[in-house]
Amino acid sequence: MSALFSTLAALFVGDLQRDRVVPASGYTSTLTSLTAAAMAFLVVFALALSLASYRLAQDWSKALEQSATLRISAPVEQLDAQVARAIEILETTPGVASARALSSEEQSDLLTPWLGVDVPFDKLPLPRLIEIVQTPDGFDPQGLRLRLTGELPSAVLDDHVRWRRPLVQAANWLSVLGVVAIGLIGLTSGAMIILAARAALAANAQVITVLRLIGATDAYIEAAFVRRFAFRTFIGAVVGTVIGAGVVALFPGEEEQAAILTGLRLSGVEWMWLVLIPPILSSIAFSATRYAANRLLKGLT
Amino acid sequence: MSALFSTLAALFVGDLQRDRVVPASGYTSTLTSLTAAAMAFLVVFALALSLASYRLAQDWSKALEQSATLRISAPVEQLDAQVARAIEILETTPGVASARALSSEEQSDLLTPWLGVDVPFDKLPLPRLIEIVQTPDGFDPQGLRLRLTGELPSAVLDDHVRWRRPLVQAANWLSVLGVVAIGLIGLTSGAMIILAARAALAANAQVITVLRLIGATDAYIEAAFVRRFAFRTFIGAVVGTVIGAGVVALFPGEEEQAAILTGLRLSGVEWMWLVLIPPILSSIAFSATRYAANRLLKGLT
Amino acid sequence: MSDCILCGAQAQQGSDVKSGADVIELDGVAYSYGGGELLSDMSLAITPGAFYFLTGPSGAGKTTFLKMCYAALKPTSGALKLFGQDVRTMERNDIALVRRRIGVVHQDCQFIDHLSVADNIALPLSVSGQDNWDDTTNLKELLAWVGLSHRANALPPELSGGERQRAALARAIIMSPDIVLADEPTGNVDWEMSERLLRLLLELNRMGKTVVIASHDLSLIRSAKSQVQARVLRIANKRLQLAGANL
Amino acid sequence: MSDCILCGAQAQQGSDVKSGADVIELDGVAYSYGGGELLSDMSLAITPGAFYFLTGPSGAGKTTFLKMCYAALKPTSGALKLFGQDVRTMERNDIALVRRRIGVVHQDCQFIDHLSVADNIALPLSVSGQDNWDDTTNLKELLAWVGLSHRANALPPELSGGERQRAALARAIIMSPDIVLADEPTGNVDWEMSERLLRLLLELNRMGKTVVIASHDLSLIRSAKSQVQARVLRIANKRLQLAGANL
Ligand SMILES: Nc1ncnc2c1ncn2[C@@H]1O[C@H](COP(=O)(O)OP(=O)(O)OP(=O)(O)O)[C@@H](O)[C@H]1O
Ligand SMILES: Nc1ncnc2c1ncn2[C@@H]1O[C@H](COP(=O)(O)OP(=O)(O)OP(=O)(O)O)[C@@H](O)[C@H]1O
Ligand SMILES: [Mg+2]
Ligand SMILES: [Mg+2]
Repeated sequence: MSALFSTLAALFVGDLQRDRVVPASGYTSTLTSLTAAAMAFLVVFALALSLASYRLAQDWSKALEQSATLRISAPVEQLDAQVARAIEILETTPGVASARALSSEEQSDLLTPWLGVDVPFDKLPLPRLIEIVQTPDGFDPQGLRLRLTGELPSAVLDDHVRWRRPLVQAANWLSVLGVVAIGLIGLTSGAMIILAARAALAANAQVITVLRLIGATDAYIEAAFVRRFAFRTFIGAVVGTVIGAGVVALFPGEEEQAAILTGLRLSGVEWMWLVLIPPILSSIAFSATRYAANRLLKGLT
Repeated sequence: MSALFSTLAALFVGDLQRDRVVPASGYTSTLTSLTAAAMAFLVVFALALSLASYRLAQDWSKALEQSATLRISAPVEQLDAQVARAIEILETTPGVASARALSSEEQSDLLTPWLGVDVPFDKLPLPRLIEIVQTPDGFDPQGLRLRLTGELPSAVLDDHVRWRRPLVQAANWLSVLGVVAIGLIGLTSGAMIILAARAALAANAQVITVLRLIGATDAYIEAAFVRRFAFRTFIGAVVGTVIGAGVVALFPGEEEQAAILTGLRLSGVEWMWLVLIPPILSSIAFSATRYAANRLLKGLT
Repeated sequence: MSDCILCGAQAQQGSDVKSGADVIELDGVAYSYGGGELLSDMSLAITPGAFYFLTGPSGAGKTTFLKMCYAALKPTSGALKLFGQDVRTMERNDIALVRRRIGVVHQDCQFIDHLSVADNIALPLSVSGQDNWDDTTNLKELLAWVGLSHRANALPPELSGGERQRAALARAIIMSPDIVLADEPTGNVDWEMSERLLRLLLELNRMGKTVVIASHDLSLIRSAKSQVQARVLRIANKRLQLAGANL
Repeated sequence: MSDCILCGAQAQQGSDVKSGADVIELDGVAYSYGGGELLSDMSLAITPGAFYFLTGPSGAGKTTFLKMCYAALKPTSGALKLFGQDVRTMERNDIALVRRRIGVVHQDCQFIDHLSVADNIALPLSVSGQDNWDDTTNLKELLAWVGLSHRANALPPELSGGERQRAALARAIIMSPDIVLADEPTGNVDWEMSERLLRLLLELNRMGKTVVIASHDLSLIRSAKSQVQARVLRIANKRLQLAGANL
């Protein structure tokens, strides 16, 4: 942290006398800023995507937990016993977190959309529904069915939201992909900044030769370039991050959208992540330029 | 098309004698290739995202089209008449594409998950359901309810999948966002390639001065640089596209996934889009370098 | 100030130069880099086959003058004609084509650093589309003449100061140009070598080529004057003066 | 080959040079750029306050020799000591520090092209941390001496060839270094200016500084010899020879 702080401090000491030896502008330094800005912008997007799909995966997982029902049809006098037995079986099934019989009101509510309120539910020989709350991994429906057929032949396992499970995996996967993308962008920025730094150093080969000739130490030369580049990158990254954040803020947030997408917009503390982008990118630039300058200087006398 | 062809032809005539005047390698040309590769890679992703969310929006729209039902409860003898009247009203409602009464078998199928097959549906005083197919814009549920209450007080309009509509908008929006991202990436690549080209031209200022001194025409100098750069970009873009396509091919496709995500993987003819990326990026490089070279040369004598 | 009609070399002048027409013609030419005038009111007509020296103190404008003569700078006022063409009306392409007829030795000799010395010297041929030129004989001869045979495959940054100047001279004359403009071609070479380079330029002049050399090397000028009808121009007080017999 | 004990300037030698110790000492030094040996078996001891000329044909190795003297090249064999330090054992940082005591005029004078001439000349002070140095007087005087007062705010690419050389000399001596190494410092200037630059170097020598000048300008050498006890070294056949009274 103190290293980061001193880096930042070094960045902001302004245009020291010695820094004038490095040309203030030039295509490669503009290119460095632009690269940093583009990369920061993309990181913001990837971060938003990653976080949103993570949230999505969480939400869907929750939905999955209550996605299975067991339907028991039996003569009225046996119904309660069969329901109790079914719950016993379920509670010993791996992958089932809990099981609970629905009350008749809850069952009526489920049917109302289809039958209206006029149908006399209480007078019908309705089956009883048991809601199964699953663990994140879920249970094995085939195995459960086999166990149930022996004791409760009338039980029908309805796993109708099970098809959502791969979607959760997909969302999780998308979230990981976002993180991988951030990593890739980081690597690419690193490579691009190294190359830009080398291009700039190569373009300033004469400056370096002259400085060596008149007795400048490696540290002096390195510092001038490294500061210039880390600063350029920092500025670029700040601009890119701010623009990226602005665009992400325009995204639909959770309020306006229904549960499934839960909004690409970042929420609350997630915004804090963005603050890290510029210092991280300029640290990359710092090391990249230092490395490039070091290599170049070693080749000179 | 013939312009594109001649550009490509010019790219592949190999290292002509005259092209040797531009240094074959160098940080800025590596940077150009890398920029092109990174940009192509990102374009592939953005394209996949855009197409997938477009497909998603299409699928959801389809689902929305059949998302509303009208439930009519009435004494058995009036039921048919009321259903016919309801259909008449619906067919004159703006936003309704068609309306159709469900058969009793269809209704039973809807209820089976909740009631099992044991319930004697045909003996129950079940309401009748009318399936409403909507136009993409949908109808105004409040207005329709008002119209219905007058003539058919028992009719209940159930618009229960209506909440999905904003999701469709979100998906559409995501798809547009993908296209915007592609545009942005294109612009950024353009800017980066212009800058890289200028940096390279600046780095080769001496080559250009020497060439002008010994009587090289602008066309000669331009061609040498432009070819080198367009070629570099082309190679970079091909590599980036191939890697991007490889990663996208690893994505879950439609087969493995359920309907909602419909897979980020590209399908069939969509892959053809990728073939366009390298020529487009190298055309950008072509024009960018030409422009940069032109500007630089105008400044020299 | 017009050129001497007695000039010995005129009889053998290059065949592609219009007979009798001046190759470089200045009429009231002035030049300024933005501040005051550096050169003013210069008039001169250089006939084909003439041999000129250009002297004057450091910073007087010798390089500036030569730069105008190959259209790298355009006069801020007055008219300058190269091979009868007014530089004011020349397009960039025309300038490129005119330069193929002018061999230039720049004061700070510039090369393409990633091409070998031999390739650099042969470059004007490649640029003007004479790639099929028989470089195995002529180029080798030229390299031997300037004493660079053993450095033909070196890269320019690996040359010594004098070697660079000789390579620049070789590049300037490989196309057998109608005019050779040399800016301090012997600034970094010893006396023997500068005599040798002078002989090369004299031979070109005998072939009818026009030669203009900016130099402050008085012994070189004296030596040349003993061998050819050479004229000495002096830039002083912004004007061009013809120096007398006594330098 | 040891330095002449009669050298007149030794009495006033620089205070920070160990009295009597040699500033540059070569012992069996050889150099090769990769091919055959360019310089071989050179032994020489340069005492503080000496004034040397270095001559030899173009490509003999004068620049190479000077580059070894400021540790830009390390001998491929033999020992070279600068201020008593062996360059073979010097770290990059030591080299940087030693160079602050050596003023170098490079053959192709190199500057930082985006800094003004005055800033370029003052750069060694900034690099060695003497930023607070009173540049309004000393720098102005120096600029006047090399005749560049009117070009102080120009950028180096806007200088003429001779102006660049003078600026390079000014930069080399602004730190009042113990040794001045100049590679063809008068290659592009006219006779009067080279006399003036020589006077500057002679004055430095009188202050006890060691001066080594590579040059092929015989009249400059003759002029110097008439004013100071100057020695003339000649590189010929890869060896260092002390030229006699007759050059
Ligand atoms: N690009 C430029 N911008 C401004 N001033 C310039 C430029 N080029 C040259 N000058 C100035 O114009 C003057 C003449 O320069 P020029 O190079 O023609 O001199 P020169 O006679 O060739 O001198 P030398 O013998 O030293 O080479 C000099 O004072 C120089 O500083
Ligand atoms: N970096 C290098 N690599 C290979 N050869 C080199 C290199 N630098 C110089 N040489 C060769 O070494 C020889 C001596 O070069 P040097 O520059 O020392 O000569 P010089 O005596 O200074 O000549 P001049 O009077 O022409 O400046 C030359 O033939 C040159 O081509
Ligand atoms: Mg000049
Ligand atoms: Mg030399």
